[in-house]
Amino acid sequence: MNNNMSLKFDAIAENESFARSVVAAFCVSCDPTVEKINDIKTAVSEAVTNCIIHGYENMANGQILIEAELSDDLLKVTISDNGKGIPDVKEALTDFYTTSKESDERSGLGFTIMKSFMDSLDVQSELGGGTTVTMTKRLK
Amino acid sequence: MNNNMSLKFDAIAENESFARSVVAAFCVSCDPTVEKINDIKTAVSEAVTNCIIHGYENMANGQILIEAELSDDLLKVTISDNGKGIPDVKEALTDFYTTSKESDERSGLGFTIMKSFMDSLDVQSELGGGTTVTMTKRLK
Amino acid sequence: MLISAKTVNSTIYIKLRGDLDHYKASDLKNQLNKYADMPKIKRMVLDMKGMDFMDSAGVGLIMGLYKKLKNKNKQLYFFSPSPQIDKVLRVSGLYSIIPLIEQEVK
Amino acid sequence: MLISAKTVNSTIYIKLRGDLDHYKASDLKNQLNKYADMPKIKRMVLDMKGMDFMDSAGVGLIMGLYKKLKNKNKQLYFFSPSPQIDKVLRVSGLYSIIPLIEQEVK
Ligand SMILES: Nc1ncnc2c1ncn2[C@@H]1O[C@H](COP(=O)(O)OP(=O)(O)O)[C@@H](O)[C@H]1O
Ligand SMILES: Nc1ncnc2c1ncn2[C@@H]1O[C@H](COP(=O)(O)OP(=O)(O)O)[C@@H](O)[C@H]1O
Repeated sequence: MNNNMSLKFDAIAENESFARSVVAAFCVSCDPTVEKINDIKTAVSEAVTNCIIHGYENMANGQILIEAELSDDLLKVTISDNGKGIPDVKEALTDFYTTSKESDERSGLGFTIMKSFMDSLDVQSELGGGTTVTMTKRLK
Repeated sequence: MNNNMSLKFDAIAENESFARSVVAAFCVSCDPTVEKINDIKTAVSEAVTNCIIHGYENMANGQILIEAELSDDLLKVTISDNGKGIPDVKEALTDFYTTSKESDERSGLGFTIMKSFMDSLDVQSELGGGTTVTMTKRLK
Repeated sequence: MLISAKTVNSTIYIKLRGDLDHYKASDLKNQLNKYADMPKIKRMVLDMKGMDFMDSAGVGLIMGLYKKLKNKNKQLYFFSPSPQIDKVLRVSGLYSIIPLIEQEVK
Repeated sequence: MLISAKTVNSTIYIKLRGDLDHYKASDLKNQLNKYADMPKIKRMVLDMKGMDFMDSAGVGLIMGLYKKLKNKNKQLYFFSPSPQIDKVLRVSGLYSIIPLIEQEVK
């Protein structure tokens, strides 16, 4: 089964659960296991939260774009913002690395979770231009 | 609460349930009653099905666009295709009117249901250009 | 659209489940037609208790089924539609030709 | 993020419900901090049975809670995480400082 969707929505924290449930609902047609659906929800939640708090620094006027593609039971999902971008992507991908203040209680594990819950993770970023996270997962 | 989203997806029948659950999930932040959520799901399902079977005549290469806006607990949702369009919108809105063959068992009640399940319905269409259905519903 | 059927005397009780939209309708139509053709059957009851959702594709399917049954002098009934489905059935006017029955069959 | 709490001797059992993401975290943090500050409490158990989802925002929140409790010589425990949450806790390494307990408290 081949299928495509793209979803654009306001970068507000209320939409974190909306975004992950849309991607999960999109995958349902491939009849994945509950575990795979939960892995995808978790990874999408991390990427979307990062756009909101890091990309747009909690300013409410940004938009997030999710593009998803199913082809032969392989999910490819990209999550992008037009926010401030990441100065050093390699550093950002390090376990426990975070630029948030301690009081915000970010764990620095967002990318770690995306990596371990999905089959592949790619991060493209441009300072001042935005960040695009691409992840794939085989559903069957 | 103000919120915006737009969703584009392949015009295939498998996506009918996906589309209505996305719009329902989008409304959840306003905490509407189950009845209102079901009204919205029903109306969205009718409009999306129409794009697939009438707008694109079941050809798999079309796309459907859903735009939704929540402002002060009012939902505005537009559903559009770039399909063949409706020659006479007034006629199409008539109860039981359908251009489908009898064997397809369309009831001609899609627009009737959209009208009675939502607060307002507007249909814009251009022959060869496509159809846009706009509906509103007060959630609180 | 899972389905299960049970015959009591000459009445067939059909339990529907899940969502009934245009995507699901054609499969279900074929299944229901088989039951409608069974010679011993005089009445068909659509038990909708397990159904989560139905739109006008369901109305079209049920109209077709009603006509098929009527041609053979068989009668169709609804049982236990959810509020969402009840509203679709009401708006579509189906209740005026297909009655709702009250009692459950175990 | 509904929450309910129950104290047995000097252990407080906190039942969490629903989803714990960045959006829900700040509310929950305030509630949990109140319990952590209660002088009579020596141990806190997070009963996750009713939780549907947690991401790394939950890990950050739990780390903060752990540190706060540790400063007061109090210990934190997990009870009954779902497979999804268990995986997040494993990947994050939280189990090495916060043990999982087995028995349920009625
Ligand atoms: N979309 C983004 N835009 C800008 N910076 C980002 C984005 N995503 C991640 N980052 C940067 O990468 C760092 C690591 O991200 P992550 O592993 O998810 O941890 P955390 O979100 O807990 O800080 C963040 O602290 C931030 O500096
Ligand atoms: N998106 C669309 N594109 C083209 N024609 C449409 C579209 N939506 C509706 N129509 C036309 O309007 C008629 C009535 O629609 P409706 O009330 O939903 O009934 P039904 O779908 O059962 O035919 C359809 O039969 C079709 O001719």
